[in-house]
Amino acid sequence: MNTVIFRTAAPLIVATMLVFSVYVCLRGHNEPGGGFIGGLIAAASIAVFGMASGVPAVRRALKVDPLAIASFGVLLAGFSGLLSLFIHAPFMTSIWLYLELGDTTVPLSTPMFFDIGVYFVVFGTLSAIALALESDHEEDL
Amino acid sequence: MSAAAFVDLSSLIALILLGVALLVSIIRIVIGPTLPDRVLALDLMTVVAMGFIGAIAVRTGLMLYLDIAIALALLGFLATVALARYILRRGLKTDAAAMEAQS
Amino acid sequence: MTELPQAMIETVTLAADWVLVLPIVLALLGAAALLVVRRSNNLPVLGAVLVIVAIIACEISLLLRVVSEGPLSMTMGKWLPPFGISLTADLFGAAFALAASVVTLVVVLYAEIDREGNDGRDGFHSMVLLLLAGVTGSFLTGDLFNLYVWFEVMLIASFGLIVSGGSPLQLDGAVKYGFLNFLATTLFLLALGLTYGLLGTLNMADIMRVAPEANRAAMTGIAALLLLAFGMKAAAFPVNAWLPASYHTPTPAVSALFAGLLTKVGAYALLRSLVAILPDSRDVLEPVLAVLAIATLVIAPLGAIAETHLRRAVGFFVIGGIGAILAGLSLPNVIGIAGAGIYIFHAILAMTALYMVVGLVEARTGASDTRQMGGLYAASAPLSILFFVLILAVAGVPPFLGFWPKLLLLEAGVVDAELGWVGSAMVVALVINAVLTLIAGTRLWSHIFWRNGPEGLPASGEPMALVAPTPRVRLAFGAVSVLVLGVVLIGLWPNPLIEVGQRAAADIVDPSRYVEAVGLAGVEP
Amino acid sequence: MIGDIALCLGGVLLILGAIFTLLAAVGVVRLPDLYTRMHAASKAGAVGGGLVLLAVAMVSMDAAVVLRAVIGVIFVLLTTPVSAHLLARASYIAGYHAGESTLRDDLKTRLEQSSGS
Amino acid sequence: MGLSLDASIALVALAPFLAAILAPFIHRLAGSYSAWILAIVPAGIVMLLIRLAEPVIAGGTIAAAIDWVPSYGLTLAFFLDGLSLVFALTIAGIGALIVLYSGAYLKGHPHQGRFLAYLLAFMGSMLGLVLADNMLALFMFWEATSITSFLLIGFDHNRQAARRGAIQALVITNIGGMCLLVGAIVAQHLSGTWLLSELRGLEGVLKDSALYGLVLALFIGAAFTKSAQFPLHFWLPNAMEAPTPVSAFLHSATMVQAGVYLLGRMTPVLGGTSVWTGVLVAFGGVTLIWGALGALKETDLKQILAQTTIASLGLLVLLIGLGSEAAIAAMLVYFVAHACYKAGLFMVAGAVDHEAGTRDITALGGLADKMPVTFIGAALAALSMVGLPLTVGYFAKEEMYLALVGGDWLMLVVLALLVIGNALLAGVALIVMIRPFLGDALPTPKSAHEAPVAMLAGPILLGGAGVVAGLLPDWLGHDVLAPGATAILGHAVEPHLKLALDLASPLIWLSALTWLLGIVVFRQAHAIRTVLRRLSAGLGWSADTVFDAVMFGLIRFAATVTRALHHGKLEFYLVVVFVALAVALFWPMLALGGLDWIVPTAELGDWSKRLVLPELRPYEWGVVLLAVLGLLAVLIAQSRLIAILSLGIQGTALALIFLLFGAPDLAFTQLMVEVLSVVILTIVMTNLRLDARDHRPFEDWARDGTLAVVCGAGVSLLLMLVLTGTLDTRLSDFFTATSVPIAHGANIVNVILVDYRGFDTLGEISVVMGAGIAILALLRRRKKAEGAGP
Amino acid sequence: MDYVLAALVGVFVSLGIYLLLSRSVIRMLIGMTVLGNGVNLLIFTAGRVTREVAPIVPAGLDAPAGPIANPLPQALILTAIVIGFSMFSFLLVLAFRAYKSLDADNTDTMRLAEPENAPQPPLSY
Amino acid sequence: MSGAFLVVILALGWAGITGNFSGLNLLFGGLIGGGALLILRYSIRQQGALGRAGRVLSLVGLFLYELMVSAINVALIVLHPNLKSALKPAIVAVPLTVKSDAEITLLANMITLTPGTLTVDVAEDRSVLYVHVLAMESDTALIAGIANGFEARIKEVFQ
Ligand code: NA
Ligand code: NA
Repeated sequence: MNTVIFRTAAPLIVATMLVFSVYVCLRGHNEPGGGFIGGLIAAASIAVFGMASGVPAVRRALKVDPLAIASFGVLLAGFSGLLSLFIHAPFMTSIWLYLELGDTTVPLSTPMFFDIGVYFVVFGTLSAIALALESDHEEDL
Repeated sequence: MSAAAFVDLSSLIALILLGVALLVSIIRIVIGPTLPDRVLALDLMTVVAMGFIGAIAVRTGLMLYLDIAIALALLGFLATVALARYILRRGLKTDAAAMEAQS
Repeated sequence: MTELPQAMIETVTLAADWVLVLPIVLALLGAAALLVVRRSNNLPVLGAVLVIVAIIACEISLLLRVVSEGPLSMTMGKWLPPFGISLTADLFGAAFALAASVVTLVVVLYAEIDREGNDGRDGFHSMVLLLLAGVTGSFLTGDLFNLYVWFEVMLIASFGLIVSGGSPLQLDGAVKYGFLNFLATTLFLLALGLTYGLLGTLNMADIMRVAPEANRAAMTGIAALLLLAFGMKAAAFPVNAWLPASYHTPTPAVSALFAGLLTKVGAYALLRSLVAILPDSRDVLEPVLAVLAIATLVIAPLGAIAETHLRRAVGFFVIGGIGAILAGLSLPNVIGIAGAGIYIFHAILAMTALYMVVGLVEARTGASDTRQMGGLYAASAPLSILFFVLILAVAGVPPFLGFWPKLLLLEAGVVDAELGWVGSAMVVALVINAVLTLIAGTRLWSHIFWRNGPEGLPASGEPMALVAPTPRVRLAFGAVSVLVLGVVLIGLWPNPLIEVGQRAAADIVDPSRYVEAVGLAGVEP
Repeated sequence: MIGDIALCLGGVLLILGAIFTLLAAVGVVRLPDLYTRMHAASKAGAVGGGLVLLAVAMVSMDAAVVLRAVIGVIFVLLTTPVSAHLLARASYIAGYHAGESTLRDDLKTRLEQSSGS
Repeated sequence: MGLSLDASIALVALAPFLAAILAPFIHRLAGSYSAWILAIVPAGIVMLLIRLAEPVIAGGTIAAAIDWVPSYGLTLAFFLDGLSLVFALTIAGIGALIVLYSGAYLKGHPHQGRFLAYLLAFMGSMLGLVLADNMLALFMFWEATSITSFLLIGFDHNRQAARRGAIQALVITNIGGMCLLVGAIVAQHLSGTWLLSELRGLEGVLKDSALYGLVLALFIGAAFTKSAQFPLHFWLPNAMEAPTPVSAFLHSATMVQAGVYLLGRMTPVLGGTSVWTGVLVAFGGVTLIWGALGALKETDLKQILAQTTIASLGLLVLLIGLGSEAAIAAMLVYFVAHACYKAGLFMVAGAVDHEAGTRDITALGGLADKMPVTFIGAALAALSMVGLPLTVGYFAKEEMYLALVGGDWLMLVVLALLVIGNALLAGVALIVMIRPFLGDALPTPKSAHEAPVAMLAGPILLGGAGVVAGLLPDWLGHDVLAPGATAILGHAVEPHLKLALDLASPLIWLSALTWLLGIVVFRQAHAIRTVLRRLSAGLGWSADTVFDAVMFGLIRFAATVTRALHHGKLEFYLVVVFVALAVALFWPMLALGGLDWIVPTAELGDWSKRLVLPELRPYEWGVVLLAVLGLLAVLIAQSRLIAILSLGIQGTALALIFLLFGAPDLAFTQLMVEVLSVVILTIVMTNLRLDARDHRPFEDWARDGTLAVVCGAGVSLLLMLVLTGTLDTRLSDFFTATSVPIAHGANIVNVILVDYRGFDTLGEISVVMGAGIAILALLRRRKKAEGAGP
Repeated sequence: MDYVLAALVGVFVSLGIYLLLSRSVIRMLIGMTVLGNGVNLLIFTAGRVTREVAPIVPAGLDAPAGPIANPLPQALILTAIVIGFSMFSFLLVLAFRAYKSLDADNTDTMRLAEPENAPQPPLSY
Repeated sequence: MSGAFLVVILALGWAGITGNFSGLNLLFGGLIGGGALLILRYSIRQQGALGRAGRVLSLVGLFLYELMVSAINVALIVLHPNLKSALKPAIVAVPLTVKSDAEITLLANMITLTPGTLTVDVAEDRSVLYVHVLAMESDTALIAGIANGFEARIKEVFQ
């Protein structure tokens, strides 16, 4: 798959997919999408990247162990549920916080962090799998 | 006929056309004869499905379906690349018989 | 603005109630955290032990709560039932969860035996905690779909554990294990979809309320599907093939963990779904359950007699135990349910311990086939004692733990015998099972321990050479000894267990306290 | 009024897109060999898919949707030729040669030369 | 001692277990002297029992109960009455001697400590058994005797014969144990009590019940297996593989007598019926003759004694079956006599074996010179066995004849049987006494000399006891017989033993006849042996060979069944699952009228109306058609990769269905997942070198297809059945109403995922993470495993 | 239309089962996917089907104006899809590794854990 | 420089697709774009400035026109009753004068999307583009058409 055309076009494609994935994740609470689909698209972009540039290049680019990203996702999701311990409510009771930043109000909520956790889990895991399947020689998995 | 009604009608027509296109494109997936033919047809089918989703978006007025179509294009690309890689490495071996029949 | 039910606003959750959810969450978070440090030498095992100890602490306090106050429930996100997901612990659930954690702790220590060949980087401890999370979730959840999720958590963790090591043998076992178990959960999902379509709810307590009014044929069909799905998970005859095909392939530590936890969750799900939630359907399915129980009871020990691969043979003991549990389920009285529940508890401890002892036997003899074994009786009295005690416990010989559930089951059979053929048939099957199990067990004992060495080694000659125990093996030995001691001591003083078992069974048969704890008591159906 | 025009335009674009897509499908079935079929799939497909996306943009009359649709079109136009190229190249190198009716094949000559030398 | 009575009685049952636990450690410290130390325990128990005996002899019962499992109504209740006292004293007394004997017999054996532990544990089990008031406790001690005897019989574990003997004994007695357990449960179910002492007062509760036959069968089954009644007797001779002290202990007064004890114990509640008498007398009689003849067939001292034990057990059972006062009295006296002489003779046999190196009576002779003390012990015991006056054996014989004399013709037949049996046993006794010790000295493997004191104490003391008891008939009658018989029969029994050689009484003539026949048997022993051996060879099989045939048959059968069910073909396992699925789907529907909705009825209307082509629009039909075509494409795909490609069709179609029916999130996810599935399938296939084509054998497709279609149809029908009802939409209504105002999300599906049912999602992402770990575990090992391989 | 979908569920399930019985691990995986899809469609159908109205509350409203598609089954299916996909991925890689190690795609020849000619158990004690 | 430029483009794109051009959202879009580019930092080489809007637009215009023509062309061929006579397929080597990756890629893609041509491969030395032609009349005309059309415009844009 090592052709000039693919190699050159790939970064553009991958960047588009990544941005799109974040978008899909964040607006999931109000429209179709969400963490899972977002993470899936992000992982797909990693797969495209890997096919175009090879696995070592992707690993170098990611820096972090993909499974650690997944682990971070679970921790994020779990802790966002644990927060409700402090409001004397059951596990995973949502907490909403509205940040006033200048003219815009940014809603922060535990479900949002939860969904972001989902995003990271899916992204990390599927990237790990894709890269592991792609890699042709022993890698530090 | 109002514009809305026209859009409604045109989306119905489009859906039917696209439905036919879906069915037509699977002919090639089924009959092949070679693997690249099938891959090509599958790639086409994702495009058709994308159009189908777009048409539903128009029909229902839910523009958010657009994103599904775009995402399909994104992943369809990945699928085609993966299949092309398969063809590059394994292709002809799985198709020797089909090729003989063709030539 | 839509008004929330007043209860949802006013309910204040005590921090103490969190002992219900913390075991699951701690296990999950622990699994995630250990994944990051999986390359470290000692952090994973230390972390795992710490997390499990914390979980055990929570579960002890949970069990005490349930014993003193009755079933405890917490609904996630404050969306009171039936809208949110309820975790509900009754006595069985709490006791099983505790037993599962204890067993897991022991296995984690025992697994250090394999550390030489396993640098931990494949995330063993993460998967163990994930498995524990799945098992605990299954024991504590009060929502049928949530049960499916925990089943899958358990399943994926077991996938990881069964292949870790990656020998061809394991892969072969894993293919069968994987397909059949995934199929089982898929069938469960199918039943779930139909349940929702029929009843419009997923909360177990809610299902109890509405199920009696549903279409009887459909409800029974769904119950039959659940029976099939959970029966597969529990390894009931005839859908048990995955167990002997795979349990002997991973490392002994993993085998032990599986033997103690996996099938028991299936059995528990049967108990919960067929007896507590859908008692009407259970009545219709009773003959089927009875036939399955009898077949499992009679056929499983035959496998243990026939097998020469030690861990495969032991796998059939596990299946035989499932037969006993099914027997309890098919006897519609409190004693039978209590027997089944106590048997689950017994099996969690005893089957795990048995596999661990078998692992030590393999480590000492360097063989996995009984035909290549021998000489252990003379070489190691402690190992002999552990094995002998466990064989007796599994065969239900007093005064070890395994006797008490058998006693209850026999009594339940005798009590039920007046009502139909099921009771008497069950008594006969239980007796046959006991005798066959003892035959299989003594044959193993005779071949592995008493005999000098492999078949053909002259009786007068030197016993076969054994592998000297390493310090890690000694640690493992200590770990399993604790478990066996439990089997002995609880067997000698079973009163608390039987009391809990009887009360728990009463709550299963008459789930009004359970429903009340969930908070659905006043809701109109 | 402008809204109606946009709506009608959208409807037309939608039907056009559908027709092109259908034609692409027909082409893939009718054309004689792999490489000729690729023409149909890539061009008509890209145009058909793109037109439908534009139709959505027209009907929505929402800047955000229009922008997304345009990005989608650009993405389609970006990926379709790349995937066509990858598929064609892979097929060719794997040994799926063009049909008998092909008049001339410079790539074949080239590959034969490089393998011969 | 300041122990209370009930504490003492518990101590009697539990002290041996403590001693057993300590035995290996004591042995480590004290070597073979440990036997002297450990023998203190049974000796102390004897003292304790004697102290307790007084009130019991006076007709009282000492009871003690420890609350054990109150939630199950289970107390560890012990009681000491005349019957238990006789048994307990015998057990502890002989036990003390045996422990002592073992110290010498196994001197220097590396596992002597283990042996002593087993022996003491066995003794504790026996004592517990005879003292237990609670039927469950009785059962537990009963099983404990089986287990400990298993370990004892298999003590010489290197030899297959010992292992076989142990397994055989355990299997047979365990079957009996299960009978006892079920019998006890049924008895409790009928009577409402676990306590034998209470049950005894409820005489009719079992006998008048419809389940009497069952209960009787269960208890008799338990007793017969334990007490080696024909045809379940064969395990006993094989148990002779055990070291001699074990044989001496187990087969004189203990393990095998447990069955006799049980029958005695159950006499008040089960006995006295014609079935009881008939079964016990018939089986006891056959066992008596069979065992006695068996003894004559053997030349090995231990085997001879084992066979006589079988005979004696038959005799005891027969006497219990008769059930009259005299018969019970005879049974008790015979029990004591047998315990003394048989234990003594076994110890003698062990001493001979130990010193001379063989136990074959044809290879032994004239040992009396070299082992005079042993000979005295043997002679005392054998004379008691013959039943000479002045020995306790005499009274045993007298009493049993007394019980039958003057009865109807059936009783006379039994009497004849007894005379023959006793005569045969007398002959055997003479053989055992005379053959090894008198006559010409024969060369033996070891040069024989007198056995050590510890090994002599047993025979001499027991033989002596037999004579002493024989000299004190009043004491025997008053202190042993009366309380024992009272306990069995439930009413006071007068002691009436006295040595009255009255020539007018038929008893003396019967005794004389017995002795005479005994002498004939002794003289013709060789001829009888030859005939018996020829007969048994002619028979070609015995219960013992049948056992092997059954065991091996069971193993083969087990292997056949297991191989048939678990032969490793995943496809077969799946077929089983799907057959079960088909049954699960159709059986309830057919049984409960789940398909009635198909049949047209007045109120539901014609089903063609209900299933009239639903108002699907053309493009919707197109998508449904697409799904079906996609599935067909997968079905007919010639290669795996084509199947994978076709998989994309049905996935896309499914996504479009979701989209058409208002599920954009689902469609979105389904599409993404479907495409990604195709992608990773392709990536994996890229790295595999698979044959292009694959097809199942032709003969399977019809079976598989039928099964698949049946299951599919079942799922569809069940789903349609569910759809005939209306859905309760409480949950969704709630979600819809609160999603925006309270959960602050417009996409209700997403809100369910991250809030209402976020807990599911937490589990779900754990599954995803778990898949990542599991897959890496799979892939990471690949290189290592392949690198390590050749 | 429920009944058409219910029938379609049967087709999915049938094909899934047929493929699961095919002995080729890759085909079995495809069968598992198809079966899973059938089950998902079943849950969807069991939640009753409405046409085209997504369960999304239009901007500015507190609740949807009219009837909407049942959101709960959709959420359940989403969870099931994700889980099913995870399982599928694992089984696929397992099949891959099994093929590499055992040199077989045919389950009939995968007999390492349960060998075909396992010796008879010894007839001894 | 081009990195910063791309971040701005991506931020604007973000604002566009989310439909919210507030400063905060733009900042957020920039962050996401930056993150994406961080991942791709090794792959993005110096690319020629894309600033010459006019030339770009002219190129885009040409391309869109050709695309429409191409699509209609293919449609006509597909519907042609006698396919055999309408088709004259060939694979032609087209010599390249553009050299950079970006130029070659752009050219190849445009060729694929325009009438009757489809890029199959690029020679390893980047001197030749192998183009599949649907209905070849004359190879010189084809090569000249490409050289004077897209290739020339692309060169202008990338100068
Ligand atoms: Na969503
Ligand atoms: Na979501």
